[in-house]
Amino acid sequence: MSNEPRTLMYREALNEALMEEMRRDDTVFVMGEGIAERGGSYKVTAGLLAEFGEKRVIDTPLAEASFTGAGIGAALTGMRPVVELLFIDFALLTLDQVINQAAKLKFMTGGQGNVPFVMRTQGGTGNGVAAQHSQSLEAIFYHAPGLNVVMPSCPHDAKGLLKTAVRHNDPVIFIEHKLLYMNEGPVPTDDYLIPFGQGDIKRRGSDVTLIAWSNMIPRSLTAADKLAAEGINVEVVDPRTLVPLDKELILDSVRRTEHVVIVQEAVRRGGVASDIASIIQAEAFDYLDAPIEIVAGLNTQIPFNLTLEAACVPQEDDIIAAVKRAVYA
Amino acid sequence: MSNEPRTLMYREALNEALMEEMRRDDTVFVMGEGIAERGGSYKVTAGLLAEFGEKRVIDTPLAEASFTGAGIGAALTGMRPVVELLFIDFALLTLDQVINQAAKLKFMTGGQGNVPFVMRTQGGTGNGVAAQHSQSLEAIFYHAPGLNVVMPSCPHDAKGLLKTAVRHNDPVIFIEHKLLYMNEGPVPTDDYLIPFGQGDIKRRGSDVTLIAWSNMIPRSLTAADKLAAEGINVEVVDPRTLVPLDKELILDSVRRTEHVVIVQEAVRRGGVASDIASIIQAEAFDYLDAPIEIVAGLNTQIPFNLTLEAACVPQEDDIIAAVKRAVYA
Amino acid sequence: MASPVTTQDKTLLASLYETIYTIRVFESEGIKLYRKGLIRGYFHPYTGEEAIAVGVCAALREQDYITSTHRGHGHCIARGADIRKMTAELLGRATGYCRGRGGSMHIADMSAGNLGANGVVGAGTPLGVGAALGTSIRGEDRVTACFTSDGAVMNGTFGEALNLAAAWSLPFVLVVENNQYAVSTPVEQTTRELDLYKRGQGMGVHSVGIDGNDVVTVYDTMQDAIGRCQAGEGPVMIECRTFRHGGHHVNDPGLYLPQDKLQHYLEHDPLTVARQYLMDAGATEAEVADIDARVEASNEDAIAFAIDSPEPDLAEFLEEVEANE
Amino acid sequence: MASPVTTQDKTLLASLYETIYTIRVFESEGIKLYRKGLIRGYFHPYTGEEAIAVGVCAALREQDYITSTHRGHGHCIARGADIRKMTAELLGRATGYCRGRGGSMHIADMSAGNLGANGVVGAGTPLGVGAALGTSIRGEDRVTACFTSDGAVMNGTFGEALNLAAAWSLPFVLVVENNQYAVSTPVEQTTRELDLYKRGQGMGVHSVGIDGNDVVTVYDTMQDAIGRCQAGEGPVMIECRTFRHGGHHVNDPGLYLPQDKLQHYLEHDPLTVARQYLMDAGATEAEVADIDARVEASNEDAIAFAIDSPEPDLAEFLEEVEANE
Ligand SMILES: Cc1ncc(C[n+]2csc(CCOP(=O)(O)OP(=O)(O)O)c2C)c(N)n1
Ligand SMILES: Cc1ncc(C[n+]2csc(CCOP(=O)(O)OP(=O)(O)O)c2C)c(N)n1
Ligand SMILES: [Mg+2]
Ligand SMILES: [Mg+2]
Repeated sequence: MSNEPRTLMYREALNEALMEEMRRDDTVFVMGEGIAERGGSYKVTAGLLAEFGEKRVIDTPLAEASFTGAGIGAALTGMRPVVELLFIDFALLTLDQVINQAAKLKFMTGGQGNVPFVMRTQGGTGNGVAAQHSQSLEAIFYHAPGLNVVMPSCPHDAKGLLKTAVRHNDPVIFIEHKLLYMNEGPVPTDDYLIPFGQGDIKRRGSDVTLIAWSNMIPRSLTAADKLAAEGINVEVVDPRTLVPLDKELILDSVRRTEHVVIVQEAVRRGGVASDIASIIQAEAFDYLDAPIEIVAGLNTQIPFNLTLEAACVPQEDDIIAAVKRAVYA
Repeated sequence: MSNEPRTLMYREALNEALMEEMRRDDTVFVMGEGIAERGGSYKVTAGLLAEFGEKRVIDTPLAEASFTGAGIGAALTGMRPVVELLFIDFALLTLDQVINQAAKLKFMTGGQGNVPFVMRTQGGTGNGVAAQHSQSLEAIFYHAPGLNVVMPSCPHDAKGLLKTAVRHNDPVIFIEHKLLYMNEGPVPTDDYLIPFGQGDIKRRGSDVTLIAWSNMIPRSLTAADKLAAEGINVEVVDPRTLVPLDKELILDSVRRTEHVVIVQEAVRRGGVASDIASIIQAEAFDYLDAPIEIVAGLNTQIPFNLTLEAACVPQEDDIIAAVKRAVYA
Repeated sequence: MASPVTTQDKTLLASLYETIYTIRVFESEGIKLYRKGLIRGYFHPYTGEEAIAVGVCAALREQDYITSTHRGHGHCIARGADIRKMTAELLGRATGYCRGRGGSMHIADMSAGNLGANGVVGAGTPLGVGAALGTSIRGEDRVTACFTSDGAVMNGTFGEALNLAAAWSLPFVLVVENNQYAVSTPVEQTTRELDLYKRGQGMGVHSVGIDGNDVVTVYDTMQDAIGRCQAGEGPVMIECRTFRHGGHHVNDPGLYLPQDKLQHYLEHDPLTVARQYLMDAGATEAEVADIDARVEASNEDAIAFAIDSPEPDLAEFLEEVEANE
Repeated sequence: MASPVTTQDKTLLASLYETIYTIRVFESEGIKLYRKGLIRGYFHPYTGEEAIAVGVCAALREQDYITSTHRGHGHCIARGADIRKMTAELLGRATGYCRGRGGSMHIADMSAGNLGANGVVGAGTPLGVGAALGTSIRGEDRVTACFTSDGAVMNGTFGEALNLAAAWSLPFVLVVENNQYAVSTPVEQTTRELDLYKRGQGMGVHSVGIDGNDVVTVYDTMQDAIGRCQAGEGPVMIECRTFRHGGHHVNDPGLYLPQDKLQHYLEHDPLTVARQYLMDAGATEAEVADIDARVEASNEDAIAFAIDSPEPDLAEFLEEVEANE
């Protein structure tokens, strides 16, 4: 079997990951709303019902807190559930189960029970779905000890990270992005895993370190191409997993470039970017030539109108301007 | 009527605030678990039932999401509810109502509806109540646009801020601390309000700016006294409201002292301290002589055993050590 | 079931029919606007379920409140909204109910006591309980009707909120639009007890299951519920059996809907039923045609208004965001 | 109600009595340790409700699961826990079930299929549904019994989780310990329908209300429930009526409990009832005294073990935290 990468869509890569893991291990099962016959809103679970049957591919009632909790309880007793939550916005209904139960059970029981639970969900703005369907809420999970937080930006990472997530023995919040599902990219044919806590340099550069994740990666890469034309070489670092965070990769890059830009779609106040900035300033203080630039969502709910919506999250031009500020400070 | 301050406990100050506001405005009402006859677990609502009757002092069933939602719906239609949630840990059951509804309704309706809703709750560690009753979760609310986040550290602030919260036209998350209720302090006799977004310098000093809130204030003040004996003058800044944040007060102090320590009880990863640090490094970069020191909770769930519990959150010695690191860096 | 008083009230029946047809036209023309790219985001048509909103809202008084759902256009219209401002909102214009901030899933019309649609299934019910609680504290004669759905009945807010209303005897009516599907999932797959109203009975709430496609039945049942609320016997739960005429939202062809069932409900269409009541009460074909023409004209006018309306001003929006910092 | 087979099974009755008495002694001695300052945090005694845990767990098989509540000592003991490790956990010692990390509200004994107490009222029920779902996927003959409370019935997880179990026909038994109070709030104030089991019926779940202070009734009902689960008819809801013998937790004097009701339940004490069954089946006073003595001795031994046990090692704890970064 050759390992020539094929071109797959992000959603196809995710689908392959689930297929392979469900074949490999029959304790893996998936559940969520409309994921069986319908294959999920973004078709990530398409075909699973036909191959694995209704015992392992389960359509749930609209009871987010409890089917999430059921996934956690199943995980605690020997299964490896992958629970799909349609929108990360609805994760707000499940946080007692996720944060007070899944994230704490192993700890509270003194290590008696593991919770190999994966929540797959998707976030971010896209095409006018408005305030209750557009949020970027990774910061909430990031702040809760006991959870792993994964945010892949391309098909390759999506597949390798989802497979790792399924095999992980502690809870994983796997956050996809609604605008990434149709993006294409190379995906190896062979089985592969991407370890948690291992970031990836998506573009090498020497002038400035740009840290981003999820849908801010493609946007930052386009911005970096334009900046290259102006002679600014941007290094684009994708941590891929926010928890655990590949601090070393970030700090190494910062020590080389001495300028930092962090791009996040989530609102500025209290986002993960602030935390990464706080780590950099603590651990690489003497290398910083200029303040860390954070390009982030405005501190607002997301409006319906497309023009207003676009103004609320970082666009290419915002990224370009921030890089210039960082470099020319 | 004289304005000689009396000495009141934090919980008494809160009780007075509720009494006064309920007398002033009969759209104000309180609800929660065991708050009527029983007066609440911390006696903050004691005596309200007798004066205002069961229509305005309501014991609820154990349905956190929905009685919170009911408060929000009442607020949207002309009432001023103060909903008590026994532990901030259980706020995780209510976040759809708080973040997707209360915080967004005014925005999503284009300004048609206001939500003058107050959630009173309490957080923090204290005496072995373990992982599900000890969390400091302000960062979650801090990150959600549309919410005000208030965390008083003394009886004076507790009363003045709660009265402001009740009169505020947008949702307020009012977070008390389980170890503060019995603390005493001076409280004026006259009616007074403390505006949101106005921090307070709890101790003047010239060597280092220490930013803290809630129960980390008394602890930091004791540490500051000890440091003064060693010749280090700590300025202790209490933002009192995290949203809105009194950036100017913080930045002014930092520009004077050029050294910063931030103390938070919440876990280090993704906490509010990181965000404040990110603001300081962005807006006062050239004034900083040393990295900002963050003293925070460990990235862990809170254990039951008291010795382990104490090791998880900042103690006086941790604060003293951090101040020294900041000053002698 | 239908009360003779209602079936003989030609003025009322004409108004019920007119409102049903207004919703029907609003949705079918809205779908066209969506396909042209003029409407973005999610659009969940109410087609086939109109009798519920119309029957319920016709019984409500001016002072009453409603909460709505993600499938909320019908509730909004039945509660008397201006379809110009509704269409403008769907198009994201500055003249819309929410100044382009909300869109279809968040339309509200507070001036008419419509507390708003909701993008989170089930989340409107606690809000409605709160509205009813407020009226009860203030001692006012107001009823709050919460529209909700079969999917929402499986969610925690259903039991919590209805129980609160019951424990506190609030003037609250929970109207469950049981269209038998949550997106592609049939209700048979999500519950054992298909008579959803029995859940209300289990909580000690007066609860009934009715034909949600029969506007007169809905109206009469709602009248009765309001009476119970006024008598302090509230809350009431009304399960209205109905069916969508198409997919879950505009982009869903709804191929999973069983053809025979769909056919049955297409024939037992709320519009046809309402028209028949009106004719039986003595209306002529010409009278009905007049109503139809009026409805169509005003929908055209609403679309023209919306298309001519300006987009929200970006600078103004950014100032608002800044002010809320 | 009580089946003659059970009432004549002296060995079984002796064991039921012994377990009830074990819990009784564990709690009363635990309260003393609490008052001495040896136990910190929250301590919710199970005194007065013992027949529920004991009847349910006696019917369960080795392979079955339980989930517990904030008032969980009784469940843990009835499911066969080692009271040495329990006491050590209450004292926060390294030898406790959770190595001092959990305490009373988080005691778990996974080795016996006890998935743990829970500090969040109602939160254990979805977890239990998940355990039952897992067994159903794997095709195993295992039942999951979830202990829950009257307060939890008013919470969203109740309806959501029981409905999931019903929709999926899981081998799941919901045991509601209706002690008629949530802290100081009587259940009359939080619901209109005092027969909580009717809520289960409203969801199509086989549901019964029984005397929770009669261990034989609980045992027989649970046996029946297990049979239904094995036959694929699950889930089952069992509402057990009971009452606390004191306050909500050790520091609550419980003055709000009506004296007459308390008196009634003090007389209809699960311990007395179990003792009577045992005597009726032919046990002698001496036999019962033997049991009592054994129980008391082993509780003393557990306390001694716990007090002699070391505190958790701080350095080791900090290493674990570091490793989880
Ligand atoms: C809490 C929540 N979960 C999931 C969704 C996604 N979603 C939107 S509508 C819908 C189906 C709702 O079905 P039902 O409640 O029966 O209402 P209907 O669409 O049939 O009117 C789903 C799953 C949501 N909006 N909110
Ligand atoms: C979700 C949640 N809300 C509130 C509490 C605080 N609390 C602990 S026990 C309790 C009363 C519970 O009453 P019930 O459910 O009837 O159980 P009981 O104590 O009577 O066994 C409350 C309110 C909690 N632990 N969890
Ligand atoms: Mg439906
Ligand atoms: Mg109880």
